Amino acid sequence: MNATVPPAELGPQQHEMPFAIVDGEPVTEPPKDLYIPPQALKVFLEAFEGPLDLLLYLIRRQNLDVLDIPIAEITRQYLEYIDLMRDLELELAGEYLLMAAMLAEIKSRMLLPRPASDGAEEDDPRAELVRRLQEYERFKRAAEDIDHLPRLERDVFPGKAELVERHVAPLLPDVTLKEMLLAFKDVIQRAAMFAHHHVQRERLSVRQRMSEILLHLHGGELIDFARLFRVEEGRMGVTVTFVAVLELLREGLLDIVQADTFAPLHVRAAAPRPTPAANDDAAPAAT
Amino acid sequence: MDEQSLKNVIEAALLAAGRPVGAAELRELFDEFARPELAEVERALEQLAADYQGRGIALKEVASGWRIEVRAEFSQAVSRLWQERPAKYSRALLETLALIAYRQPITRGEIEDVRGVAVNPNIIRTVIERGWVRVIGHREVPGRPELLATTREFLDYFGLKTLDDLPTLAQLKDVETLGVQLEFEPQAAGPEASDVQEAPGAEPPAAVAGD
Amino acid sequence: MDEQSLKNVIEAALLAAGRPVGAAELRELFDEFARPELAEVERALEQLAADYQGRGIALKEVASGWRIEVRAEFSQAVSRLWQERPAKYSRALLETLALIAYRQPITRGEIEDVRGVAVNPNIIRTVIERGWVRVIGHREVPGRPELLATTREFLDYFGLKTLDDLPTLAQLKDVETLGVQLEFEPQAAGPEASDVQEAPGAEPPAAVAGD
Repeated sequence: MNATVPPAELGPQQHEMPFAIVDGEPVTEPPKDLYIPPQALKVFLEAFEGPLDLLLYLIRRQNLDVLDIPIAEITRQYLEYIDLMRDLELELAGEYLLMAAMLAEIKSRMLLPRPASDGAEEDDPRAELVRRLQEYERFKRAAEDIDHLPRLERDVFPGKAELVERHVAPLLPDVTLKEMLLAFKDVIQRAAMFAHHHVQRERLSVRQRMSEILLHLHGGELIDFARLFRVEEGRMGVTVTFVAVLELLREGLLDIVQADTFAPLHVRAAAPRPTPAANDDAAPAAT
Repeated sequence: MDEQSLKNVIEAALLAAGRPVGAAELRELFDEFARPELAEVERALEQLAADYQGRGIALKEVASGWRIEVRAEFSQAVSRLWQERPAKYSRALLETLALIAYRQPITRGEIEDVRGVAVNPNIIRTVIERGWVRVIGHREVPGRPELLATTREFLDYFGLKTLDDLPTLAQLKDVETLGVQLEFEPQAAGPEASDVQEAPGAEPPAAVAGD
Repeated sequence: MDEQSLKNVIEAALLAAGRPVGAAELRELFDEFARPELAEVERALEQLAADYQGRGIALKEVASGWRIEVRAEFSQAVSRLWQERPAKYSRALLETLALIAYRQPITRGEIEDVRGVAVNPNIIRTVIERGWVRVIGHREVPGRPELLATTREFLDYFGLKTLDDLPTLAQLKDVETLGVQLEFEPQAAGPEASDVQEAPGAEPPAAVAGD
């Protein structure tokens, strides 16, 4: 920084002006005639994070405690900085002016003589300001602390290894029984099948047994009819099997074979029926 | 610089880089006064590769330098980190599955008759691949359509002992309230849970059926 | 599964994941029949951490799980792999972040009350886009302002396991003692004390003016 003649408009405040680091060293004792380029001043003033930050700076600069602010002096200095910001045409947030008004109010209240009787109970007019300053300072410190934490990208580098081949076996969706039942209820309602009450009474174990018997006969061989029944299932099981066989017969899915009168009954899956030569006819006619 | 520190810096750099790094570039990471010779870097790389024997990772030289990779034998397990949450099954699939359960043995044409729309063959394939449905025969009509039925796995998945544990159509009318009651049921003890009878609409066990 | 294989899969997974992985998720990487107990996974992690002693990398637990990172002593050398300087965050952003971290859930208005200035909406947007902060609800007052809170990614980014690991917030001094003149800060005794003395709370530190 070059020492030159101070510009006239900055003259009166000049001894108050702080300024930036020179060659990494903070300059604490500015020569009286040192010229501060307005840009540097601007950078300095812009660095304040609002009126509380500026006030804290003014207090700390004089090694004063937040708990005992010489309010008249601090108010004077604060207003000087506000004027400086205006002169430099910095965007001055409304909060700065609000704070100026608050300081002026505190100052005037402190000048008033306190009534002797209830003076002990009366709050110090600075109390609210002190509370806010302390509160702000805590978080200003906390922000610095967070900034000092070792963090990713700047201080901490996580290790990564290349996964050359990724085999992602997709997980299969889960289904709840309730979901399926709701879907079934809808489809049945659409098909108006609730009207058929014989369907309501149908035992699903018959259907299950039908599937089991058909699976059993899938190979195409003849099976002894009696072997379809299991005594250990009791009368109910036998009945279910019998109804299932009848139902399979009715649906044409099963043939019962008897070689001779009184010969054992055999069952087998229904044999393919002669189909028309033109298989195309077998396709369901689309309409 | 001793060998261990050299290896340490190289290991740290290769793991942090997220890309292959050449020996010359690795050398540049060291302060000038402590910069190793290229041959030393290469020797350290060889030692690192040897250290990784029998470990989950390996050091490999590719075109643009050295990189640390997951060993192929572990890629299967590691890949599970990216397993996506599955999409839900479609309404059409659930309806088809329910119809097979309630009306088995049933053909695709019969399902279509009830649903009033064509059944996408992918749906049938999906439920068969899932192990819930299988072809148990053919209906002896023109075209010999496949007869579909549910499997033992289907019952297991939904925590049912038999198809009779499914609610009747009459009970189904109240399936919403049925479901509300079920949510307060204590979790069934296991796949063979014997209390399924009391809870015909019991939620299936959380576990995905083995695949 | 033997201990070495367990360690190998865990090491491979942590290095492949590109994010911290929790012990429970690591356990899920194993086939059901070979799945270790959670305690075994935790023991393997401990052993892995011990294996890394004297090496270029370290195992660290953060909020969303475990990650392998370059040991602090090597980060300077490793940082030479990248040309660009890492992003710096403004004081306004850090103060806003500090308020959200220590005072969550908090509204923008409450942040403004403490800081004494309006919060630039870009700052909120930035911390949300970085995944450090999210809206977790609304305060039921006129205008229903958004309630902001930090995420696990915030903790991960700053190497913390829980919010309790944040540096302790300075104590408020008793306003009752108002009027008692104190010469110096009592907390100026710590290791950071020297900076504080030179520029007692004065930011920017560059600017210390004499009267």
